[in-house]
Amino acid sequence: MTDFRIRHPNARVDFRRPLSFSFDGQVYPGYAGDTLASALLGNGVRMLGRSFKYGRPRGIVGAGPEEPNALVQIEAGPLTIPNLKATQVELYEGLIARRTSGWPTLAFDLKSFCGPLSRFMPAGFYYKTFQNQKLWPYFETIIRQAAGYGSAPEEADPETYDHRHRHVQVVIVGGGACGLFAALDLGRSGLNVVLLDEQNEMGGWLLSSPHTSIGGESAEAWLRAILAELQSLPNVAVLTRTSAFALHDMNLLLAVEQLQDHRPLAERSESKPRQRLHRIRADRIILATGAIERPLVFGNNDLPGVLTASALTTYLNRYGVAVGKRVVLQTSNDHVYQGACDLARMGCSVVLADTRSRPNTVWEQRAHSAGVDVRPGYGIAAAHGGRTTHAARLAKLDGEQNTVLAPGPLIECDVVGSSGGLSPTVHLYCHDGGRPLWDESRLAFVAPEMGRAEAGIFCTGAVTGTFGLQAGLEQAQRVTDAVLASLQKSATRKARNLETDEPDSIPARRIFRVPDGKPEGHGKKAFVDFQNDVTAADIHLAVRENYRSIEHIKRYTALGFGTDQGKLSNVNGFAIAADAMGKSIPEVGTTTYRPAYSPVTFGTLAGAHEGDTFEPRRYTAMHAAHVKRDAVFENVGQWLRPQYFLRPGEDRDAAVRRECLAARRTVGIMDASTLGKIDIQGKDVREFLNRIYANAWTQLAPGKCRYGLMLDENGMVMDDGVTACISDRHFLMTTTTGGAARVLTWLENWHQTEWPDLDVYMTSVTDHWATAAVVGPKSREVLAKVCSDIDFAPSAFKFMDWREGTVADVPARVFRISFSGELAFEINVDASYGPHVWEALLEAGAEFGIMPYGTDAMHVLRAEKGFIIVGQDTDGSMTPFDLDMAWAVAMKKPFSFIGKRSLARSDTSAPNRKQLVGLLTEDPTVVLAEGAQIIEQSDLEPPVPMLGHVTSSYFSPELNRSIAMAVVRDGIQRRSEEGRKLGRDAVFAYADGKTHKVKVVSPVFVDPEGARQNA
Amino acid sequence: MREPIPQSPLHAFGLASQARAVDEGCGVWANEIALLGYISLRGNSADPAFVNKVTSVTGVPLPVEPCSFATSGGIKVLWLSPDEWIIVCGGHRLSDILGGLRSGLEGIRSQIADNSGGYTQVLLKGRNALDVLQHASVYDFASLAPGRVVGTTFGKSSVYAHRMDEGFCLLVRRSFADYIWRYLARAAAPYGLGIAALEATGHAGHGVAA
Amino acid sequence: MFVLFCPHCREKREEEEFGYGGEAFRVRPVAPETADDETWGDYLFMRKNPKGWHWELWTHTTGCRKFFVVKRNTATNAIAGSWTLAEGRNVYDAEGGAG
Amino acid sequence: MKKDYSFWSLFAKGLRHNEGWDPAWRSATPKPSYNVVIVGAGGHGLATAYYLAKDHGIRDIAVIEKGYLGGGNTARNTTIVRSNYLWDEAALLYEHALKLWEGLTEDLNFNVMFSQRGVFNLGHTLQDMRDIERRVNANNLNGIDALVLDAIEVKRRIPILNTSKSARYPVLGASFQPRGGIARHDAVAWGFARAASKYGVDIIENCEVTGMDIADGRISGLETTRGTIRSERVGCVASGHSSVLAKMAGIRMPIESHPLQAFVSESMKPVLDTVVMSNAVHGYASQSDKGELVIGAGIDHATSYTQRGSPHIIEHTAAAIIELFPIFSRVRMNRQWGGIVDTTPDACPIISKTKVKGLYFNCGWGTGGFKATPGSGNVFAHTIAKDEPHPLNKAFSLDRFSTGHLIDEHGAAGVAH
Ligand SMILES: Cc1cc2nc3c(=O)[nH]c(=O)nc-3n(C[C@H](O)[C@H](O)[C@H](O)COP(=O)(O)OP(=O)(O)OC[C@H]3O[C@@H](n4cnc5c(N)ncnc54)[C@H](O)[C@@H]3O)c2cc1C
Ligand SMILES: NC(=O)c1ccc[n+]([C@@H]2O[C@H](COP(=O)([O-])OP(=O)(O)OC[C@H]3O[C@@H](n4cnc5c(N)ncnc54)[C@H](O)[C@@H]3O)[C@@H](O)[C@H]2O)c1
Ligand SMILES: Cc1cc2nc3c(=O)[nH]c(=O)nc-3n(C[C@H](O)[C@H](O)[C@H](O)COP(=O)(O)O)c2cc1C
Ligand SMILES: [Zn+2]
Repeated sequence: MTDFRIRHPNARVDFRRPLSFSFDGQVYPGYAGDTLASALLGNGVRMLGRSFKYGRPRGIVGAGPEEPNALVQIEAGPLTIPNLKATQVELYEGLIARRTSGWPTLAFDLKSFCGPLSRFMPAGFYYKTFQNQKLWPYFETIIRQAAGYGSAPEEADPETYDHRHRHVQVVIVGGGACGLFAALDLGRSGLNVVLLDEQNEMGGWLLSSPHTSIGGESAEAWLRAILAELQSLPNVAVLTRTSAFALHDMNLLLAVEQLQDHRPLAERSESKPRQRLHRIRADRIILATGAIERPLVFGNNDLPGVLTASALTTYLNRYGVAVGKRVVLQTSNDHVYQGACDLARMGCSVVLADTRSRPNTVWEQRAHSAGVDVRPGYGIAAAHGGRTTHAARLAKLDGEQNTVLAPGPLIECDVVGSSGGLSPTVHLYCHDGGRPLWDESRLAFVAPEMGRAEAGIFCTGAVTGTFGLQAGLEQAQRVTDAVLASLQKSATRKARNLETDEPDSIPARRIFRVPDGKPEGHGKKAFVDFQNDVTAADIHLAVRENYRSIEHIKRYTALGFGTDQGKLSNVNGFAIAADAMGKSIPEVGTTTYRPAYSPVTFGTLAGAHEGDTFEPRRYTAMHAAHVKRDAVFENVGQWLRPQYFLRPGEDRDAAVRRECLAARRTVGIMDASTLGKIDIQGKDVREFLNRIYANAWTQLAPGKCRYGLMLDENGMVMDDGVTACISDRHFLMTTTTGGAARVLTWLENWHQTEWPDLDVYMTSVTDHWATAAVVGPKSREVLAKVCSDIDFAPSAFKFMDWREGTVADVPARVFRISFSGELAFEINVDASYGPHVWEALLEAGAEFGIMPYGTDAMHVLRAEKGFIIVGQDTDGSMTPFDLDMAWAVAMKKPFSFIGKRSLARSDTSAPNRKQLVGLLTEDPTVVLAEGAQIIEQSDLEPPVPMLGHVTSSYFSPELNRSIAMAVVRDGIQRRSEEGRKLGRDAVFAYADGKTHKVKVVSPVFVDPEGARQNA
Repeated sequence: MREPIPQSPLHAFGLASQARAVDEGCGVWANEIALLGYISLRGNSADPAFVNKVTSVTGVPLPVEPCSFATSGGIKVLWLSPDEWIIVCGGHRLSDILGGLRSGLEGIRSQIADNSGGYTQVLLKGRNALDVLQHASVYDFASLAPGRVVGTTFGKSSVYAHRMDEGFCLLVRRSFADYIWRYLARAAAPYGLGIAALEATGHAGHGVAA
Repeated sequence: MFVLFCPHCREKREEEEFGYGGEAFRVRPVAPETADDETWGDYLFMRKNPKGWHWELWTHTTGCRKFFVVKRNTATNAIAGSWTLAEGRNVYDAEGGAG
Repeated sequence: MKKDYSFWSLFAKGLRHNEGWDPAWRSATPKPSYNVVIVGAGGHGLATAYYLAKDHGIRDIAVIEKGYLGGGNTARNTTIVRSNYLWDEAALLYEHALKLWEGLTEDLNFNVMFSQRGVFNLGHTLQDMRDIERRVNANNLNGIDALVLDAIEVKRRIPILNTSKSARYPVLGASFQPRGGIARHDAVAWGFARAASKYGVDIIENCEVTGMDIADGRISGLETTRGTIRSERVGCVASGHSSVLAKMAGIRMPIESHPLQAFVSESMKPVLDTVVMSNAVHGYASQSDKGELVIGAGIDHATSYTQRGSPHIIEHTAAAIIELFPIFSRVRMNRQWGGIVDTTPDACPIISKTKVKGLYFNCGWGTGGFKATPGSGNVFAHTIAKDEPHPLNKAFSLDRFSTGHLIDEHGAAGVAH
């Protein structure tokens, strides 16, 4: 193993803190401050994976979020993370990393056999082949196995995540020179500022160019001073390891902060989240996101050992790693010169091919004196090598046209770097609809300095195409002034020296694809997008095939589809496409920039909304009492309701049977607290109810209750419930459990928008009341034991009456209503006393064998009586008439109540609609499936016309046979008497491949006269 | 028959028994202020008769300024909307205030509903109390000044939150209390959560923990 | 994600506090019984759904529970303002029920 | 049609550096007039043109697209294909489409990568299970493959699914349609474009319809950003923009345009070999052949034409996905986007003649029209060619909004996607 380290003092790694880590099972040394990438390169590891399509060896290309190749799997077991970019993984002691491509081994990859066949697998290859639908599944399986990088964990995530909502005056994205400078000025002005950067420390490019001098100071000292001052400002929050991944409407910036991943496993905090999503709503946003250097496109440019020039510089200056000792660089611009000089000074041999025939003379001189061999007018036609790079073949380029004048020398080397110029990091700027502008002089898509100032978005630094440091700092000053002015503030700052040692730059050469003298597609493969194996030839092919919109090119070739989202490749791709079509780059345009700027875990997006806190569970006051009695719970909306109470040795059927019989024979008790309760007061309450409900409310006297049907404006039943008249100006409405919130909003909507003149107010009292339904022939006796101030005599307290009194020493409202058809009372008390009253009722009922029952038994009891459940027996397409509930519709009310008009439409008023009926099977032991379809004949040759379906179906312990409710076309006409006469009362119920003959009957199976509830 | 003993919505967490004096050990201190009286009140704030009557019954000037609340004599009145308030009082004052309002507002457009069983309050204080709220709610709690109340989100549910000098107080619906407490405990975990002993003054803002 | 100004709470709040109520100022026929099926169907289902300025109803669900109106550009998500129902009605009418 | 895409042609062209490939479709400049003009070169519009040419012999057709073809919702959907709808009208229409899907690759000579890996619709409440039972039985009676699975069987088939009883909404079972699956969305648009183009259909991109020439209740042409185009038969297939076109014709539509979002994870090794949808928990996921999880999010409540929605919707969906698949918590979202869906009150499409003679609309597919693409084009072509609905789209006429004959797929069937 060779050591590629250059231990210089400016490096941001701590050479006194060695660490060890492993990659693909091999243990290596590294240092605190390294990334996995820098540590691997420091150990001379070149090949990290294989390419997606052709299995070509691939290594590290970049040094940050732009990295397309070096995707690794970190750790194992529940903590494993797929697809991290090695360039962004901070090294810690004991880190375990593995490759995510290369099968069966990295050295021997099966896909690499495709390499020679690659000419038969151009872009669009799949679409043109595998055209047999029968064989496709087999091909597809093979294709799937070959695709994909890392693997998802196999276990649930033990770590947690959270969100934090921040509201600030200014958020600055990017802690490079420009962002820091802006933060300082704004911080000094006392604004509430958040500055964030995705790297482990602030500084941006300055960390890679520590020798640069600013106002006579070294970049390093300049940085230190600014950071110290920022730390001292209480109004400035500085967040490192925080990646802004999305910018949404109205300046909502989303950023994810890494809190744990950089720590050794043993040092991770159990109580702290792994990652935190900052949702930052800012009055002003400054994007100082910098720029990413794009490589040039040339033959074999994907070999391990071919990097961007700035990555080489970063590895050298920031991490103390000389990726190679013999370096060949090529450039179209000035940016590489500093790095070239640094490499040469650190002892590397450096050849710099400047594609421009006349380079910047100042830089050329500096390069010469540093020992760099500058070759003006040359480019790299192709790199040579296999699992690493051995040489670069230069070519003499035409000064104007991007063509080869003459072949150039083959230069032996162990690393190649290239720079095609800087591509501003305009992603965030474009997320909420902004469009980048093509700046021909800078050969870049840029975000304008004033961004979208009217929306509060400003940009500064390299993101605007301002690539000079001094110019960037001056711009940052301008932009902060503008931001302050827009907030009616002004900067208080002394003039300062921003002079840097940069020479004036000269224009870059407009070159993206370095020619090799051959027609596109004939020479060595030249990659544009490494992760998706998209070559320059693929783009040409797409254009030839008329995929000429840049979006088509993207989608046809997969350009920019990867986890790097084309940070290195997109602009090259756009330019190559433009050349292929003979268009200008702005005519071609860009693809759409979308979140995420850097990928973000689902866990972070979900935050605390998982596990116990995924979504609210709502409990009644008596919940503990039910748990104690072994209730099995059912989700009803957000509520948990006892479904049945299991006694030893019982199954669900037995429990339900026991509970039903108790209610029918002696007494049962049910927690009905979840029903929605809306208190409505005002002198127009009756009128309001008349408009909202289908039935009439004018006559209902205080002390009385009435069942009501609520329709939507389309005439369909949307909710139902019993409403009590407390006084002439005071009613209490109950709603279904799931419908409570919707109904209250519905009422408010009508009141506020349509009838504000009606004197009514409504308030939810659902949570205030705990409700116990005491049901069964013995219920009166049970109540009499716990309530002495209400006269329970049948003549004094009639069905559908309510009374106020004291139950178990607690003030209560007692309603004599029944959802079971039995004599029944619903006791409502302040929920704080719910548990007390519940226990008292159970105690009082003990001598009668009182039993708590759940929703299952409730369903059976109500179905025996033919009572509907909205949402089960109705589905948004049922009118009251379909339910045979004309009695609950008052067509004569003066105001055209909600939904009334719709009932008269031609289809809605048609005679033979689906209608609610009861069903009885021939075999009384057969319980039909809920959801069984009703058909006329038992012949099952599809398509079979369907008449309706079974909505509710149970075994009735009371009748000792099965019963069902169903909606059936023309059902009312088919019921018993009438139906029999017409010979239409027999139909079939179909479910799960079986049919049962059933008789259509009235849905009221028990006590049709209502003797029991009126008892 | 047993004495009726009321149970607060957070009863199951046994907070009272864990309560202790606030110290620097935890960043967040919380507890339930249990079993107070809550009256939902609606009416027309532009009607002086209504405003005066309510003020005279409660002894608290009815807050008509949006998002404000007022306290006096152990009674707290929170503005919820231009025509909606909630009156928080000690349980012992409940029936006389209810009675006073009912008779006083006779004939005046209004609504009075006892909602005492429907709510509870959670007190939240300590140096990281604000952080917890920023984790749980989209509202800009840093800008919530003492004396202000807001209805906003809390996780996937909602609360009315108001700020007092000593911290934040969340008004929570009973059936959501379990969820909200769990959410709060989770959000507070990184800072350390302590169950704060409450001064037993019977004051609406500092009720007795149950 | 929008920030809406609630004209009742008189504060800007995050979208998550609100519920969307669709097109504002839809007119319920005063005498539904005399409206023909088509007119009634129009009222029930037909929507302007403009690409551009849109008058729409919102509720402050977790806040004051009040309905109010917002004028928003559906092509850009820009918001021109929010008003109480009564104020909004005036502005809307002054614009000639535009949108 | 000549089948010029094959292994053989790849080989032959490959030998010549892939230089011999023809344009997949011709880009046309507008002629002054056409027999039929289709507005909107999404999958549905292109399919309409293709079937008009293929089945009805009409070749003088233009498809006009304001952007790039296939760039609307066709480019942005989660590609779920199934036909297990509840109501007969919908089920038969989607089943018609599914049958066409099954032969589409061969028909178009373009691999649309239709992968019949099955679709699960999970049930989390007793009511979900009733609805599933009801829908599956209806499907069976309509000749559509579907079955009800209990939670144990679901777990057996999707081992990574969280079927724990302690989940907030435990999985109680599912419906399963084995013939359902996914397809490569872009390929569908390109395949239809190529096939239509071969029949002589003019595909005109970057051409926005800005007005309609209507007199005496009939249409005679369109104003576009590339000039006037005459035609007496115009079919509008503009999904999210349907109201905008309807307004040009003076027609109101029962449509609201909402953002619907989706996102993909980074590409991973295969972990999920089927399609899983959950209405109750609000998440939908499949894994594409390239390895990324394709996840459908919820609809934004507010209307918008911006092709981007609110992040809290995405956050909610991510939470739902973790609730269903706890192992995806550490997986990362790579890209997120939105489309504009044209929703109707009954969650069913409108394939209809209009009051304007010669003007037809095909819209209202909302969150779930991709699966219908070939079927929709097929019946719409019939409607235009014959000036008369195909029996399968009779029920999807505009007049249902006044008669009240809604086909309410909201109710019981899992609608979305
Ligand atoms: C995120 C998301 C997920 C989805 N998931 C699924 C799914 O899993 N399964 C499923 O079946 N469906 C799904 N859908 C729905 C599906 O995408 C659509 O229903 C379907 O693609 C519609 O196809 P189309 O051809 O009608 O529309 P589009 O593809 O949108 O085509 C309409 C075209 O009309 C053009 N146009 C509009 N106005 C004009 C004009 N004035 N002039 C010229 N051209 C114009 C547009 O530019 C567009 O290209 C999803 C949708 C979205 C947004
Ligand atoms: N040669 C190069 O490769 C190169 C690259 C960039 C900048 N520079 C030079 O550096 C100087 C300073 O430029 P600058 O301040 O504009 O840029 P910079 O590159 O120094 O700083 C930008 C910072 O923004 C951060 N960032 C970008 N997107 C982010 C996101 N979404 N979330 C969080 N952080 C994000 C980056 O991590 C980086 O630290 C200029 O002179 C510029 O030309 C050179
Ligand atoms: C099924 C499907 C899979 C996708 N997979 C990817 C992907 O792997 N990588 C990617 O960058 N985008 C992917 N996209 C998203 C597209 O890049 C793009 O965002 C989407 O088509 C919407 O277009 P727009 O972003 O240009 O508006 C996918 C889209 C769909 C519909
Ligand atoms: Zn409000």
